Amino acid sequence: MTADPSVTPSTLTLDNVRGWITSFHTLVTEQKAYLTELDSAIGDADHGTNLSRGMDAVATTLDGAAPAGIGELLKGVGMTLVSTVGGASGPLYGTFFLRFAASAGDAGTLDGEAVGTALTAGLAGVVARGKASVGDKTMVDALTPAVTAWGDAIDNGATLTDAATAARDAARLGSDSTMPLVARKGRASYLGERSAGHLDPGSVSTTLLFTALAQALP
Amino acid sequence: MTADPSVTPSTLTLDNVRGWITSFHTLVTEQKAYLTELDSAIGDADHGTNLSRGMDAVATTLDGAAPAGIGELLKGVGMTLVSTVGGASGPLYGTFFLRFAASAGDAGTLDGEAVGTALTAGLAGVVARGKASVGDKTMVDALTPAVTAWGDAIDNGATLTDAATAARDAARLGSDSTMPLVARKGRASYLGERSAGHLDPGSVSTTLLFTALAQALP
Amino acid sequence: MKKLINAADTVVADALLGIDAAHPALRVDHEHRIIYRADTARPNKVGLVSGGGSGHEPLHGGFVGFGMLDAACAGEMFTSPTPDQMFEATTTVDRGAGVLHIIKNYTGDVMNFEMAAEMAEADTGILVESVVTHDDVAVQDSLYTAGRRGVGVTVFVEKIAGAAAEQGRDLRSVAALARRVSDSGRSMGVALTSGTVPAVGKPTFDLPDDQMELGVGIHGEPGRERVPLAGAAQIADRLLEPILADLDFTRSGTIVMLNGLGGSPLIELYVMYAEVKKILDRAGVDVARSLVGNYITSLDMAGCSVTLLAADDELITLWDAPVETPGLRWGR
Amino acid sequence: MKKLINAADTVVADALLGIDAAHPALRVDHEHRIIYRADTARPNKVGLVSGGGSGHEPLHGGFVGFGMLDAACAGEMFTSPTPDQMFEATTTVDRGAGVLHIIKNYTGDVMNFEMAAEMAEADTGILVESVVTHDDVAVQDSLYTAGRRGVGVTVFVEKIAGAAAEQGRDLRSVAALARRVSDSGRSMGVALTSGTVPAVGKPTFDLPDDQMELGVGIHGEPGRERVPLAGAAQIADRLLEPILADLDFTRSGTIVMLNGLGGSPLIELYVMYAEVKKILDRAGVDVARSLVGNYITSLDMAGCSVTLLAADDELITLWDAPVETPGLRWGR
Ligand SMILES: Nc1ncnc2c1ncn2[C@@H]1O[C@H](COP(=O)(O)OP(=O)(O)O)[C@@H](O)[C@H]1O
Ligand SMILES: Nc1ncnc2c1ncn2[C@@H]1O[C@H](COP(=O)(O)OP(=O)(O)O)[C@@H](O)[C@H]1O
Ligand SMILES: [Mg+2]
Ligand SMILES: [Mg+2]
Ligand SMILES: [Mg+2]
Ligand SMILES: [Mg+2]
Repeated sequence: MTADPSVTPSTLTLDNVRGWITSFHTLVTEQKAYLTELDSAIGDADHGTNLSRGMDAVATTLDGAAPAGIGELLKGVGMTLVSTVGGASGPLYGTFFLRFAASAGDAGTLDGEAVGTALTAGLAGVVARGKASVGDKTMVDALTPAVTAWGDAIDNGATLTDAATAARDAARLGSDSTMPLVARKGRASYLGERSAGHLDPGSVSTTLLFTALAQALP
Repeated sequence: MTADPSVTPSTLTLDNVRGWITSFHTLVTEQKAYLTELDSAIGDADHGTNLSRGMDAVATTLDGAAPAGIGELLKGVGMTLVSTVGGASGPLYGTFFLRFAASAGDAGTLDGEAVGTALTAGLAGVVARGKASVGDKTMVDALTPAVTAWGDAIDNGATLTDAATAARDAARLGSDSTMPLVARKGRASYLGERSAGHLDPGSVSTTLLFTALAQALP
Repeated sequence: MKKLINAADTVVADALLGIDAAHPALRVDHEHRIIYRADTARPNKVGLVSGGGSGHEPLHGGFVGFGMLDAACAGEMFTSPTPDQMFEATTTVDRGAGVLHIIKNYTGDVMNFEMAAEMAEADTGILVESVVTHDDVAVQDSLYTAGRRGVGVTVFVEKIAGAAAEQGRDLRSVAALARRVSDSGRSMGVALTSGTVPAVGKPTFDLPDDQMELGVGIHGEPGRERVPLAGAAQIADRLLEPILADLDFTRSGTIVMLNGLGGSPLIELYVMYAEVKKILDRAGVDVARSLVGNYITSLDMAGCSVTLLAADDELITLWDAPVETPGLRWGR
Repeated sequence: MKKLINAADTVVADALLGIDAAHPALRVDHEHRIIYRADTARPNKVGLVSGGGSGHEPLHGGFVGFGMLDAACAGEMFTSPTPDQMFEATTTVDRGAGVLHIIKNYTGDVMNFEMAAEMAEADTGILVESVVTHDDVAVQDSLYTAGRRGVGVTVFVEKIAGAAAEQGRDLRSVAALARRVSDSGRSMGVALTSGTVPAVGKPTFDLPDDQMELGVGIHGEPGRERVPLAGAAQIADRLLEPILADLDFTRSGTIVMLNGLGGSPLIELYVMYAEVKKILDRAGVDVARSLVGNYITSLDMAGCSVTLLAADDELITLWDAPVETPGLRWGR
């Protein structure tokens, strides 16, 4: 991370994006066992293993790569996730980054609005792929409010840092809201009523994604 | 059992033989778990199950049967054991009774010497079938001294009752002597040195056989 | 955890080495973790590609060969393979007649195969059709959920669609047939113990010594209910009751599979099959063909599942057609 | 104890019902507990009869059929069948050319088969020859002991002698061939856990979580030594070392069987086979044919065994000959 922490950024730079991915990798590594534990309650006990396998591969790919723009960088992230994670989260996180990348194009920096547009594109990709709505007890329950919170903050003139913090908090609230829900999508849905009373693992990893973004925009 | 206990018998009658088999059945049933436990230490944990399955079948067969002589009765016992026990002990106990029966022929009673001849024939059958010698840690280690003790007692003018007691005691001593031995025949031989320190299960059931004979000749 | 493995994270790669070494009729692409037929199918044969998480052997790799699959993609343990694997397999087996993807209904599998199909059609123009199996009656079916899990009927789909492809039918016809098979099968399983995923190192779920999990999934997903351990006859009853309630199996012949989940010995599977057969006889179900053994497993889970397929003469003829794979072989 | 059974004392009878129901090509005599081919072998074919304690499925009943056994006698769990069973089977399958008894070397099996042969020859004049397999290198061989246990090579003997009988060879020639196969095979097994005999209700032996039993027998007989649990590569090494030290396998082709003991899933058997193959390659052993799966099991014991057969062209040709049984099938 070469971003100068003393300056409040007004755009998301290539370095910020690299920092975002690096922080996400660190957080996923730290929380790997926890994510898997959550998945063992209502899934198949592999969400942490899956995502950390993918982010390890992303780190290896990024190491030494010199992408020209944000789009190129995040396309690499998305493709790596798609080809190494498997399971449900692979195509979903992969699609999120691929759509984000396509929206970012070859820009070297993105302003708050452009980031909002890219996040929205990522969310749309996840929904198109997984066909989940808010309330189905999936990562969409964290992703949707986070993307909305970012947009609202930017519309209200917030800094990128504040927008990221708001998105992170919204993701966490959204994730917490999955606790009482009965799952309607993904593996947890096989449990019916018995899926209630547990956090959705994918919504927790999505919170990590926005925690990482906030860390990269100090 | 219709033998009159107040009379010291000088011959083994058909009723005595029936009593012998009945007592053996009772003893095997009582000691079933113990025999299997002995077999689980150095065999495959089925000697009690095998023998009690066989003696149950013998009891069913004998029930209501009216064999004309000792030979006919014990031939039935031997054939039933052969066709219901399986494993090593089935052919061995089966052969023992079949040879005893052949020696007894259609006699209705046997004197001490004739019993000795029949026991010797039974032992010879076991040895011919299993090719074990004394010291190989098998039922032969109990059977051989028991048969010898019977013969010696009769030669010395003992009553059948005393001969049976002597045979029983000799069987028990022979069985005890298997404890330190390394098995050279049967399943226990696979253990090599590790078979030492355990009683041979078949020698213990053979002691029951002579205990039953002593009980039938009170 | 006691397993015949080198390390938790090399199990899939190591097993693929073993499959490669054991079966000269198969060819393994270790980089992409794809099991292929070693021979080349003839031009214009529709290609059949399946795949899924590992840990269900012989499914799917054991069903690659003449008369069944052309390729199977192996995912991580209990984790769907990735789209690049299915893309690679699809482009490799296409002989000009297009490729059928056979997918068990799990969100991950469906999405990964979907991306692969999009890639294949966009990048290469290869026609791809897919069939998603969804036969597990333990799961409530509804438009608002992920639907039923795909389990045992997948074996029937792979065999019967494989026979049709071998006969030279075109992609649409093979896909339609595969969907018909998929729709005509129902399954239900029971676990006596949980399997252990090597990377996790302990059983996926705890099951008391006196209980069993009725309606368990092949990844150890909890089932319909946890009930007291029962005898084979009662277990057979509780497996068949929801199957027979869900579909009428008295109107045609039925192909039955009594499948072991990996940790139960064959003698127990035969005991179970005897009970299943008694119930089917009483229910007027005519068993035309049967399979007893381990076909779609869940690592070392003790337990079994039953799959019934309502099979008309066409399906039975295709079932009887020659097949030569490690897992199913007859007629050659 | 968690098992798919009705009651401990009905397992064998119930499983025979299941085998009967599952395999129309077999016929089961439930009174004598004998599994026969449903079709009649042609006149003058030498009959092949085997049998042994139950709990080792698919051995022996799963190897009854064209090109292999004519009959298999099922004993109680882990207990030799009785002479009257073998007598019945022998008289039933004799087609005028005599009968070969295939016996695993256990005192009980040998004696029971011996009595059956005496009965058959005395009562009916049927010629009986026998082969006693004794391939388990875990056991020290000597004239003064019961000798080595018969294990995996029995599958090879049944297949190869079965093919020879199907070709019309006479009894002496089939028996000589069977003995040659038996003498050319070596096996060694390892247990990670003990199986549980239903009537006993608890595991036959206790094995700590960090140990394995090297050289275990298929009835749970203790092995050569109890050693710390190791990885697949080291296990393969410790199984093959005594086998390769006992017989030279570099002078002809070799048929290899990597056999599961009942409780280990197929994926682990493939992992083991990969390691076995590496060692054989290094040792200059040319693997002509291979089998990976559950062929001679020990109820639900986790673990595996390796069997190597030194096989010249004649044996390999007979191995490749058509066979149609529940456990092995090819060429038909
Ligand atoms: N249809 C879907 N739409 C959105 N997210 C989903 C969907 N299905 C599953 N997920 C997310 O994926 C997470 C599980 O991921 P993971 O455990 O890696 O995959 P799998 O379920 O294949 O094992 C769930 O917690 C949920 O958040
Ligand atoms: N060759 C033999 N000669 C005499 N007795 C033998 C021989 N082999 C085994 N036995 C006896 O048989 C007993 C075991 O019987 P059992 O457990 O019923 O049969 P199996 O060993 O087949 O399970 C041994 O304890 C031993 O006394
Ligand atoms: Mg998961
Ligand atoms: Mg025994
Ligand atoms: Mg998964
Ligand atoms: Mg025994």
